[in-house]
Amino acid sequence: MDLAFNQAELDFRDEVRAFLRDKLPADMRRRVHLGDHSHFREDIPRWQKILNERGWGAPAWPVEFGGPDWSKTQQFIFEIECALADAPAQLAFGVKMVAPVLMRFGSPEQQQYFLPRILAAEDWWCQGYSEPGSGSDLASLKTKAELDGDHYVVNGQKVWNTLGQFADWIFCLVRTDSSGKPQRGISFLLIDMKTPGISVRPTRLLDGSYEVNEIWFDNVRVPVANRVGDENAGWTYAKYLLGHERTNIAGIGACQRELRRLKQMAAGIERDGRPLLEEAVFATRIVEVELELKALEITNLRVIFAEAQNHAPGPEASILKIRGTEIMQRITELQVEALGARALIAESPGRDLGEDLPRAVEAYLNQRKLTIFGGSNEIQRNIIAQMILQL
Amino acid sequence: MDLAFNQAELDFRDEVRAFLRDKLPADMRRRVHLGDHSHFREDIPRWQKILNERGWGAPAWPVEFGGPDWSKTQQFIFEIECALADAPAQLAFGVKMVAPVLMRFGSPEQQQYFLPRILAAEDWWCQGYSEPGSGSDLASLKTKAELDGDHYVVNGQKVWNTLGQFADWIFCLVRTDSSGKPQRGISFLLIDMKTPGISVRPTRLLDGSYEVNEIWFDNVRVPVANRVGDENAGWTYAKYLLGHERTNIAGIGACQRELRRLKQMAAGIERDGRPLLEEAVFATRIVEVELELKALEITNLRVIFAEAQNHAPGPEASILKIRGTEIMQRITELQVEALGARALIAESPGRDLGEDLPRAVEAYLNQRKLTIFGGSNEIQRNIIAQMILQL
Amino acid sequence: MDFSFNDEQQMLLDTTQRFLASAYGFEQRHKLLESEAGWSREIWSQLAELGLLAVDIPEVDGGIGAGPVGVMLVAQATGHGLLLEPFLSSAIIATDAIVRCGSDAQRARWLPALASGERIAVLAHEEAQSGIAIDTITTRATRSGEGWILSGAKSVVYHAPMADMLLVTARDDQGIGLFAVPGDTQGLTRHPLRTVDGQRAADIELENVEVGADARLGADVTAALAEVIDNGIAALCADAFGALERILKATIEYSRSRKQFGVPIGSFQALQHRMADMLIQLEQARSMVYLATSHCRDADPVARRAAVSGAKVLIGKAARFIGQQAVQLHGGMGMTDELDVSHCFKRLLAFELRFGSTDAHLADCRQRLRAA
Amino acid sequence: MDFSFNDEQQMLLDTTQRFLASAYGFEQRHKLLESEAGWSREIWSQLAELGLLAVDIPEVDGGIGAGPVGVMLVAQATGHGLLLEPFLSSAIIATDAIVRCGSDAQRARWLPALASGERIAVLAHEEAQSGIAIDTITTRATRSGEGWILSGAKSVVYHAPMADMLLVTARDDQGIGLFAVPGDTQGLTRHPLRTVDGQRAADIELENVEVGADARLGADVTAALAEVIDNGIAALCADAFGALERILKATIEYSRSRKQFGVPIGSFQALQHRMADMLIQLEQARSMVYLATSHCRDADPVARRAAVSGAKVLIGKAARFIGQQAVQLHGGMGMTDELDVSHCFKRLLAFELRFGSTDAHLADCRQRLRAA
Repeated sequence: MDLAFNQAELDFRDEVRAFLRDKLPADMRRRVHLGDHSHFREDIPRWQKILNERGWGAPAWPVEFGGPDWSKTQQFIFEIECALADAPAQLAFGVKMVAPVLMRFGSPEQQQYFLPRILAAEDWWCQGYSEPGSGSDLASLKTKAELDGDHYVVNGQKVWNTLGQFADWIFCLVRTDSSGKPQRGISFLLIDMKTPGISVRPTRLLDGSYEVNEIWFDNVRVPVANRVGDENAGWTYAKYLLGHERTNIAGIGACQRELRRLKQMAAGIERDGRPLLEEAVFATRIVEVELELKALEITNLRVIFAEAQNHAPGPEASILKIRGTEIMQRITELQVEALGARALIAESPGRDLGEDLPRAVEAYLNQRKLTIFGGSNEIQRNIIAQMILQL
Repeated sequence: MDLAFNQAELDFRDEVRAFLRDKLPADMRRRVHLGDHSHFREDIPRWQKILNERGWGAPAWPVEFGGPDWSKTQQFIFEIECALADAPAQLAFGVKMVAPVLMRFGSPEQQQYFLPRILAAEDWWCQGYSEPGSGSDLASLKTKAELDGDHYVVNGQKVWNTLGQFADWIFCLVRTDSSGKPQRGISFLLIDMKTPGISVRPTRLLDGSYEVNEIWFDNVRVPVANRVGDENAGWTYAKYLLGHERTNIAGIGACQRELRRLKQMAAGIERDGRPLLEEAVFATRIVEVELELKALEITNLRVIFAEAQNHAPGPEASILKIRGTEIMQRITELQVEALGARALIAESPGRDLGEDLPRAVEAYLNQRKLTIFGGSNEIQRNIIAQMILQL
Repeated sequence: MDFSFNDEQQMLLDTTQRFLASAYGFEQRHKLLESEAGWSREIWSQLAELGLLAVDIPEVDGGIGAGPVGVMLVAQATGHGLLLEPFLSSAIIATDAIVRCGSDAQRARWLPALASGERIAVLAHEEAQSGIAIDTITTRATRSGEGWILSGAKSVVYHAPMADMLLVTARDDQGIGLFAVPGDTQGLTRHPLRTVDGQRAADIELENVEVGADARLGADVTAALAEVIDNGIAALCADAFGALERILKATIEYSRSRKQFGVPIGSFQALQHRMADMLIQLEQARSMVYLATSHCRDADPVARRAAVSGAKVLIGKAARFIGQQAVQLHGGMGMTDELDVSHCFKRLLAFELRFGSTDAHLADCRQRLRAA
Repeated sequence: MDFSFNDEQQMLLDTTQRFLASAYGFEQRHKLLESEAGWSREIWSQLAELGLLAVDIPEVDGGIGAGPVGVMLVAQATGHGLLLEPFLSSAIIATDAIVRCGSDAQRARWLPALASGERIAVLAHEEAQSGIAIDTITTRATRSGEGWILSGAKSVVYHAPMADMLLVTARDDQGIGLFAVPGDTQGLTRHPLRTVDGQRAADIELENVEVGADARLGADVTAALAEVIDNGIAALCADAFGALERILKATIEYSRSRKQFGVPIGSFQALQHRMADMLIQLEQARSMVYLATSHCRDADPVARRAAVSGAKVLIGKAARFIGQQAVQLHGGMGMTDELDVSHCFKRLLAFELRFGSTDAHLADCRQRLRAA
């Protein structure tokens, strides 16, 4: 048993750090630091291109598809270093979600066309899963795809589509058969967002942001060639995808970054004439969340190690998801608490109020989503109870 | 709206205080203060007799049965003052549990025989409800009573019988019909503990105490005259009893007494050279539980006021039970935390270690029962969800 | 002991509730929220017509003198309605400051104008570094002829942008003074803010602001102002409680109607138990609103502060738990701007931070623990 | 990064587990618990025969030198078995103290006797008022001829009643000294205690206890002893983790078999989610055991203390939550003396309080936060 990274892993970390120091543009880094999402549309592809030039556009991909074939440990190190360096998060929908499905189940044509474009940030991908009546109970989805010659005709509505307002392509779960069990009649379609009949309406969130959308499909014609794998087998692919979405599910790097920021804030803010970091009650809260995060980092490494020993990614990911999201939410709470009444400021046009106003309170509001989206924490606890505890 | 007691209520409180000052024997008071249960068998009847001499043997009883006919507010004041004065708790099984059932559903003979004996502490009552397979799901009980002439023949086993090792009588729920719904075929019997065929085995609890028992009934013959009300209607009486058990369900007085003790402990114990009461983290915990208790006191008064306005005691009692037990458990935790490593001492024969060792840790262990017995807090939350929230 | 309300109190509650139910629906409010000003002078006038702006003015000054219980009931309704107008700031806190600290002339000059809704006043007291104790402010007043010159800064003053007059606290040789400063006075700058709960506020700078001899209300107002603020916090607690009632009701209703896996999500035991805990915290919060209301005018500052700070802490914790869980139980819908839940959630977050955060009041309670 | 165990480590774990499974069942242990002595010299000899008492003795001193990981695995098994014998006190802590502080002669004299189980030693260090820092003790050593005279008191020294020798810490002109004091030395009084987890301990009084020149181990042992204790806490964490595994497993099994309302109680979602939370805390605790084990021999005291105190805090919180919920989920059965659950629960409570309570280690972590 040895918790430390070995020399090769340490060398790799240094290499990543050097790259980030040299190649991450300062303006982008600054925006990420300030929680400024105004340039998302440009920054995300721009950063993807920079990563791709270095051969790091898709950390988890095998060499044959243009990936660096990193170990899970390397991917973990990479994610943490990127987060700590204030690099933009890579858009998961292409690189981490649809791509693994295409590699495993896609046709050679689909692989050859889409995968290089994902790597090079030529296509912006988004996901069409949830529907108004189908959230936690995803299999009950109703968006219908009916065969008409060599096309499917798609009708229905998707919700909680993240950043689809910028998307070129969407991967969708659609119903191609309503007869049997709900899981049975689902297919996995790739849909060009420019196809006539698609309309996108952004949903305003409680923090004022527009990062999710409703998408309507009104007789949208999708070539059958854009179906991944077999008809009615989409649920299998979706479950496979879910297993792959979870590499960075704990978000250790982002938590470490925000914890670092919290400690800096607490060192700089005075309460009753001394730094908040020295106030016992508040300092206790910081220590407690820091310890949880330290433990989760090790727990995450344990899961990575187990996977490397040929254990398939399993329900342990639910532990990482639950605790990681709770830790991040806790840190955002503490940032708001540190600011006290000044955190009330949501907007004050034209003034420089420092780095944390109103970033901290916006983050607090926005991050409430963490325990809801991506399989709510209630669903994750069901998974633990059923799959691990076998209750 | 006026939260304060009126003058009559304040006068009543003074009267109770004076009585407790004059009539509560010092040795008994001392034992209660030290958490010394060794004289339970003598102290409880002794105190009941003292109360009864004053006409206060049964605070909730109407005058016709020998009660003082106090208002709920008076009963509340009385319970708090008794707890704060370190008076022994009255044994609920007679005065508060079986007696109201007898008053409402018992025969005149049962009332005339049993009620005066309860008042005068001539009989020690206990309860026979739970069975090995029937805890939260009480209605599934199996102890069987079969008619044989003018007797029932009772066979079965009861568990979690509190202080039955000292009891003269037990009131039992028994099954007299197994055909219909489980709730239907239950009858309510009064059984003389001296009847042949009854055996009592004390169950040792985790704190080393013997306060609950298993009771076996082996062909125990019980006169039909000792059945309360109708055959197979026992569930109704049990539910009625439950409504009456709840007057003091929050245990405000006992919580106040233990909070007072906690604060005294924290003022007297030094940590890093100053009283623990001045250590911010620990003081915060005290403040938090103190505020919860203050709020619950008012919540309790609100329930009392609503009942006085002719609202029947309702599911609000579940709120009082949940929060009251959680507060008491929290206080016992904090007492142990205050003592630190010295709380490890469970027993040290022949030494005077002060008032809190090992009382505090024993109380912590023992009070884990509060959230389990008397309708577990999980069952109480089910009741709230179903009866109040109507989910 | 009596938890009933008398007829007048009940009428105040009914009046406010009925008015807001008709005039302040989700859509109507949403329009105001998105408007340039962020509030409605028309609604304000209607509140005045209903007499609600005079609720905390003594009868001798021409008001209703409804007392703490009346204020509590109106504030509970305005909280439930998520009112954006400056009821608490002007009709309770600034009004009460004038009642308590003002001379006869000042009372006669201001109270009718505030009660009629013609004028709006706010107390500008809190500073970025000030604490719960009144005398922790650093804004200074120095004599200048008959008048004073004020210099300093005030932080996140709710409703300052719409105020005709600011009641500014400042230190001088007599202690803490309270100065009536018209909004357009030279040297006074209001940096407009939108607060997290969608209300309008301002950071205020005072650079050599000159005010006349009649601007000062009373001499040293340290003690009086502490009472004014505690009275205000009690009302704020009632406001938060109104929002808590609304958000819990919405959550329970949502969980009854929203189906997943073929059944209402409210049938899942884990969610049922969480809602049971939310209810328990709501009822405990209600009790603390009553406690704060009962004591917020106590002459004894220790008992008053204990009740008010205690209520602020416990209700603040309830606001955190119930607010967060309400969003969680609404799932994605809880994250949107489109339902009650997120608006109540932000109102409750603001409650936690306003007039001394939960932490600040906890620290205050700790002080009393030691003293006891 | 490697979370596997090598063959020797795995063998230590298997050996210990297998032995305890056969020799230390619930009934067997219960008899010991109720016995006069509260432990079994026979079990102790068998542990010695298996080599387990030499696990933390370096090979050069004739031991196994299994290192922190080996110690962790054995301690995890002894915790799982709720061992009453003084494994941690004698074979880890006192042994390690002699290894680190003893002269060649002292090592040669004591270590073989401890490894063989012939002799038992315990560290008598903590005092009623002492803190985590070694130098907060007040017991004093004064020179007397070639030897020393010790005076003071030690608090709740686990396994002192069965110890042949106590390693007593005391202040003197050189700093903190460590003195080997035979249990029967005049002036030394052991007040026997039963601890909450059923173990035997003693409060110790030292009234002018005279010891000879060879009684002292090393000169100033402040730094070395801090390492000894951190190594001991890491093992204690592993012990607690063993009990945590056992109590959670018992709870899950109970919830599968116990039926109410016609179904296993483990089918109720509210209980399922609680057990999911218990599992999460267990896995987080396991990670912290690994962290403490990895750093408990770090030369850098800051990194060592951070890992060890951090583990003590987080595992202490897990012990509280999992222990309490395990009792709760067992219902009435959890309250009895008759099942594993209450015994694990008390072991876990003792863990929270021993070698610096959760609060004390939290305070220690706060200190580092400031320094960072």
